[in-house]
Amino acid sequence: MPLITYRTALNQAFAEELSRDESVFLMGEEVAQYNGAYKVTEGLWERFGSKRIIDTPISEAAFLGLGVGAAMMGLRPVIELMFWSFAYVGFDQIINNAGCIRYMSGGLINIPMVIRGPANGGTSVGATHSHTPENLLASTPGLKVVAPATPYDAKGLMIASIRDQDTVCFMENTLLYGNIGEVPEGSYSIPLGVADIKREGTDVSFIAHGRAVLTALEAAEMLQEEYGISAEVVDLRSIRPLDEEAIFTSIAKTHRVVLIDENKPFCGVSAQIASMIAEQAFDELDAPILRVTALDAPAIYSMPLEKLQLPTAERIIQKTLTLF
Amino acid sequence: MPLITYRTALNQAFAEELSRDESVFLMGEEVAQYNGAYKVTEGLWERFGSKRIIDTPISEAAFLGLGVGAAMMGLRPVIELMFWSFAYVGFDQIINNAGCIRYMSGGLINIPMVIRGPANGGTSVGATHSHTPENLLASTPGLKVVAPATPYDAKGLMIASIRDQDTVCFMENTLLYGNIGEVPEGSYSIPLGVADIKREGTDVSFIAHGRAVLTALEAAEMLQEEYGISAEVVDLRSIRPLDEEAIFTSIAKTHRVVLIDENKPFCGVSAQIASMIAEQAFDELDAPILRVTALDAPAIYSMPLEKLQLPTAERIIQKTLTLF
Amino acid sequence: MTRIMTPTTTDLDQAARAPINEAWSEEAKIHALREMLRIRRFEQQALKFYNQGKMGGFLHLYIGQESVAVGAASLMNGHDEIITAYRDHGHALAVGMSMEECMAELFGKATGCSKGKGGSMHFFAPDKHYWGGHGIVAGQVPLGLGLAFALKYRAIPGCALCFLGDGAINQGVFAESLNLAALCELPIVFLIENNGYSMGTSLERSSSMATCLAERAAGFNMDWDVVDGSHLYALRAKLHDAMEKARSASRPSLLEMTTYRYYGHSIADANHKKYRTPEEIEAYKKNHDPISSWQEQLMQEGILSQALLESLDEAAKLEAAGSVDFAEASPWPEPSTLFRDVYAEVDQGSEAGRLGRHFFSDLNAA
Amino acid sequence: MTRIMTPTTTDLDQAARAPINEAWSEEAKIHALREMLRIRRFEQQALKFYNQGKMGGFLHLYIGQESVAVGAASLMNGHDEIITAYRDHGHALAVGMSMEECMAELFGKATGCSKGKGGSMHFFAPDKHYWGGHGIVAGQVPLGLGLAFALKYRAIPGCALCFLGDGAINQGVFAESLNLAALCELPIVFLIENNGYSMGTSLERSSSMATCLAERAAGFNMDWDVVDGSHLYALRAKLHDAMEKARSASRPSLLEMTTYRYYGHSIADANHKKYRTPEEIEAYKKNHDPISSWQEQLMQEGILSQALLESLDEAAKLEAAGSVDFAEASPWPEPSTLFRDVYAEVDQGSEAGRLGRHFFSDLNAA
Ligand SMILES: Cc1ncc(C[n+]2csc(CCOP(=O)(O)OP(=O)(O)O)c2C)c(N)n1
Ligand SMILES: Cc1ncc(C[n+]2csc(CCOP(=O)(O)OP(=O)(O)O)c2C)c(N)n1
Ligand SMILES: [Mg+2]
Ligand SMILES: [Mg+2]
Repeated sequence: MPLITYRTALNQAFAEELSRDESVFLMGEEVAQYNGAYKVTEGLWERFGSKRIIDTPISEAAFLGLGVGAAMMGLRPVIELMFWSFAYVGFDQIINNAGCIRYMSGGLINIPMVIRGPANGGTSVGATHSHTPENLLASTPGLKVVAPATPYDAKGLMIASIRDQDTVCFMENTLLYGNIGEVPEGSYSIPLGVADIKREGTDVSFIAHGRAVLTALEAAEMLQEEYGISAEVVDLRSIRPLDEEAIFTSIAKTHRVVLIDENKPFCGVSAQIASMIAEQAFDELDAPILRVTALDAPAIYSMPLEKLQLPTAERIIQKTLTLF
Repeated sequence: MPLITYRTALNQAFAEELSRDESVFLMGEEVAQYNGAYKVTEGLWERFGSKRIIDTPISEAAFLGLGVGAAMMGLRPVIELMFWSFAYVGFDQIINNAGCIRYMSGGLINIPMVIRGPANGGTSVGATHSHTPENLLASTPGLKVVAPATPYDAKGLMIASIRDQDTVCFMENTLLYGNIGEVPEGSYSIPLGVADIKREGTDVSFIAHGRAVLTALEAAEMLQEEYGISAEVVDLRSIRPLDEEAIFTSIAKTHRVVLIDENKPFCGVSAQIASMIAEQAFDELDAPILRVTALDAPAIYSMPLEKLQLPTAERIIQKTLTLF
Repeated sequence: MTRIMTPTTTDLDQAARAPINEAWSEEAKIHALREMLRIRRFEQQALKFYNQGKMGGFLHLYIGQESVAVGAASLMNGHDEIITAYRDHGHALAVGMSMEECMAELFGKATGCSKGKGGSMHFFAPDKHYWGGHGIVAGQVPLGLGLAFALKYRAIPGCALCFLGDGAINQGVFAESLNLAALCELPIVFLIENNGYSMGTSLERSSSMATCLAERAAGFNMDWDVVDGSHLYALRAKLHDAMEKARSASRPSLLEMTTYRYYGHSIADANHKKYRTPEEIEAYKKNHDPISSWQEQLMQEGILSQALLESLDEAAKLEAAGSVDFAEASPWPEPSTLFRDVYAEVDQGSEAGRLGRHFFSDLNAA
Repeated sequence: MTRIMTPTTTDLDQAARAPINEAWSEEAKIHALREMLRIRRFEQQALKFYNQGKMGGFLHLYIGQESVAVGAASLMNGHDEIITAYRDHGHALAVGMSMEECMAELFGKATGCSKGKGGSMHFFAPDKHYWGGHGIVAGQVPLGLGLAFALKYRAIPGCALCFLGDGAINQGVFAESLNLAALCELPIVFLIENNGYSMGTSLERSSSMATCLAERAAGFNMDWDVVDGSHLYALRAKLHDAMEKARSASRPSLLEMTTYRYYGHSIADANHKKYRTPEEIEAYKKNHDPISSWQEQLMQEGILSQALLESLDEAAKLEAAGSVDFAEASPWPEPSTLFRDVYAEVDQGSEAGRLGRHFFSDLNAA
């Protein structure tokens, strides 16, 4: 299988879907002529033209709303937020319009839209540019949320998201764009709501999404080597819908769990998963449910300190060891 | 002590603080000449005039931002959102400006602001008007979040919030505005971060905030009468800072817990609390940590169904009984 | 009342002679009267039963503004799309939604247009090109852009009509949308229904302006105009031109329609006699009531007789009363439907709808 | 390059004779030159060390636009307040922040103006009336309103200067802010630094307009003007008038300053030679470079000698190099400070800061 980057994997997904379905269009700041601030949409404007690949002014609320309106009419907008951090200037359009209109219309209207862009800390761009709002979005029934960790997953989940009848918030990561992995050339889709066991293990379950999956894998390797502890890494891939089966199955096997995500802790995604485990799998547990999240302060600029803010393999290991 | 409404209690808090401190001003849609959409600011414009009580156009982003700017300069804005549901059009100002500027300035700037208004479902105003964003706000380090359940708490917490050096998101409730309770006449403040045991009990702890406290109390009475189960009701009052001591102390006594809040379940406040209990008080627990939240769909308009969506005493009782 | 543009008789004569009005059939003119009467009678019934506690939430009455929705709908062809705010009953009826489904929605019944899920502020009828009914002030405005975008994308020769209130223009997304519409040359007409108030705040207290609200479009190089929204000929003449420019040249415009609401902001608005004088209300009723001035017009034209008028009105009243009977007799939505209409994939039972957990609490918990 | 206003010599002569420029001392004029040189040399050093990987994130250079910040700062008195976007180094230095604290901030050091917590986009110096440094496009605009509001509230006879880019005007909150400023008569001047591009998007591709961006203010009944931002006399003349109107009559205005950036949007912008022609860049450098045209002006006026120029420039270079040394030698912030500066009450150790849990993960976990 070809080895390509996460960025190229996404780019292929767009190209596939743009070719397959005339109703798909891409819109956002600098997505067309500039090829995208992070080059994720490179070459698409040249290939598909100004009708399908559309640059916008810096008006997130308006172009997110435009996406909702166009989707109501049956088009399939793929709206880029240069950073998910900028979603807050258009948050009403996402929560109230993308999130609630189907319900309020009694199911008369579908909103098959993808809202996408990077949502991550770790690049020293400061607090305003380092938000990870997947928890806030998944809190809203009506929205779906996806966060791929690998190039393979990125392409397959993007194709599935574009084909989905509902609005999908697709969380990418600037730190992953350059990562390389095996990705099939043609079109394939990975269904939302299906987690992936990225590493089998028997002693403890690591549940993670997005880049935290890679950190979890790193920690798992070190735990194996240094302490002989076998960690299973469950990559959620999709936050909502959520593959709770996969979580419970893994816990039934390991009886210990560490939840890892890059959200701030308060009401982060791992808080929700902890609550589900504590309610539904309580008897399977031999130990407290631990969480490793971003440290609970706004994202700091300073490079060495920012490294401490996000979950590190060391932090995961340290927490995990308290379980044994 | 005089018996007054939750609405009047808030009104008294404003009047006290407006009289005491020249730097306090109130701003929002219809707060002045109209006396407030829910009459919470009744009489204040007449008493304090147009300099202190200010009507705005329907421009939440701009007047929330104005509040942040004025607070940076040392004023103490109390900004009303007619509904917290309208926060999303100004969300960037809350999250990025009120929430992050102090940190990004290395502590050079304080933002002593109160953002307030009702945040509740249950009044048949549909999904767009029934949001309860306390979880989203408390997820942001830098913001504080308060949700009083009674007139007494409303006044004392509001006074504390106005005097606080940080931005406090104050969650009121249109269903509580008319509730009556004993409230001292003068000025008093209830510190943020201190929960209140609204009912002592020995068999199970109910942890709740806002109107859910009243529902929890109702359930507790019925459990006592019908099943002889003694429930303790812990009213968080303040979500961030959070009185975790009070939670753990209660659980150490009862060894069983049901978390009740009116958030949607995914990443709701009770998810966070469940995760803290599961991590820090695991050994105290005799049973799974249960949650009773709003049903997980957008708020419905239809009156009888909406009643089912929010936590009811029946639902709490049913869940609680599974613990025994 | 200076803000109500009072066109001179000559202006109105001229508007009456605009080709779009000249070409308007007698039947269609009567139809417009019928529609205005239906809206008014519908809302009067709604008001009555709202006051009896049969409905929840808010009730924002359109009474006084009927000509705007009816005039606009009279210009729509099968390709045009329409969207508005929460004061949405008039537009809904004008585009052909039945009183029954609308009244049932107000009653929160399963037979409502939104199955009782949306309520007064959230009516929808995509089959009638009617896209709501939106509760967040100006939230619908960029959606209107999207409707226009889709029309242009698919080369459909229609336009989008996007309504908003005079208070809504101060939401930032409105300005963003003007720019985007002009920049992308979208086939859209923004219509400000300027009834002089946003809740208890008069126009002057909410908006800084040079001569009028519509002029804000000038800074975006967009065509704009102000028109007496209480008069069907006047508004049809200008709106038709704007719609044609949108349809044939993909040129957007902004029209400000002066109008007035008779009731408070919503029925919960106990203050509405405080921020407006009784004289102001009476003056509009007397000189600008869209229904009575249109009746007069049609009588002058010899199209309308007193007898016809009475029968139209009687029919509207009967229909409205019937819609209440329908709503009352209709069932509540089943609790089992609480989790329907959230995700299309779940409703369709597709693979995507079956995989993974979509809902994090369930009815069994209830 | 048509969008750069090229004032005629007469215009410039007239501007030079404006009282505020007539009254400008020789010393102050030289000071303005010094400040522009300092900004440029500072940023050139920053660029060098950014490229060496000493800094994180983005670096948005102000080079080419120096006259705007320096001209504005030259008009500020102790009562005025200033706020800008992420392209904020120029304003920071112009209001008197030291190169050392600024460079140390870029290096992420504890001695930085924001203790390494804000970075390039988030400089602050409240003691110098400088309120940031803001990363979200137009996010600072309503904060500027708040500064003006506080001045008026406290009857301080100053004004707020609120800077934004030509791309930022399409954020809705800007329009909301224009309305609110005009309606509440706030003492504020909005300054658009129109450098012709928002990232890779030219003015024409992002904004629909009649003749200029500033004209958008007309719809809000606000005064507006366009001015050559590369020329200190020109911009001081008009900006002074606007500031005076704000200070003395609480009348807001919007000024559009034409200017240009020499580098890409940020240093990460590899495309910047694709969306602009080399000719365009060269033409601005040749005809509008704020530093060289001011040098020429001062030489013509006989105030500036070549020797003085060289010594000023040398001093600026030395200072910039020194600031790098300072930054390099400075310590990183302590991990223990990660949770400081989040809540004022916690930092102050007040009762409110001690009660309840404020942070939901701790460093021990690290
Ligand atoms: C973002 C937002 N802010 C505030 C409200 C509350 N609100 C509902 S309608 C309204 C007044 C709107 O007035 P206008 O746009 O003139 O429309 P009209 O009611 O006159 O039809 C307000 C403030 C809201 N629904 N959404
Ligand atoms: C709300 C938001 N959207 C997008 C961005 C990304 N972004 C940063 S600067 C910029 C261009 C701004 O251009 P302009 O306002 O002209 O300022 P200039 O960079 O020219 O100084 C963009 C799109 C952002 N920071 N915030
Ligand atoms: Mg109005
Ligand atoms: Mg620019």
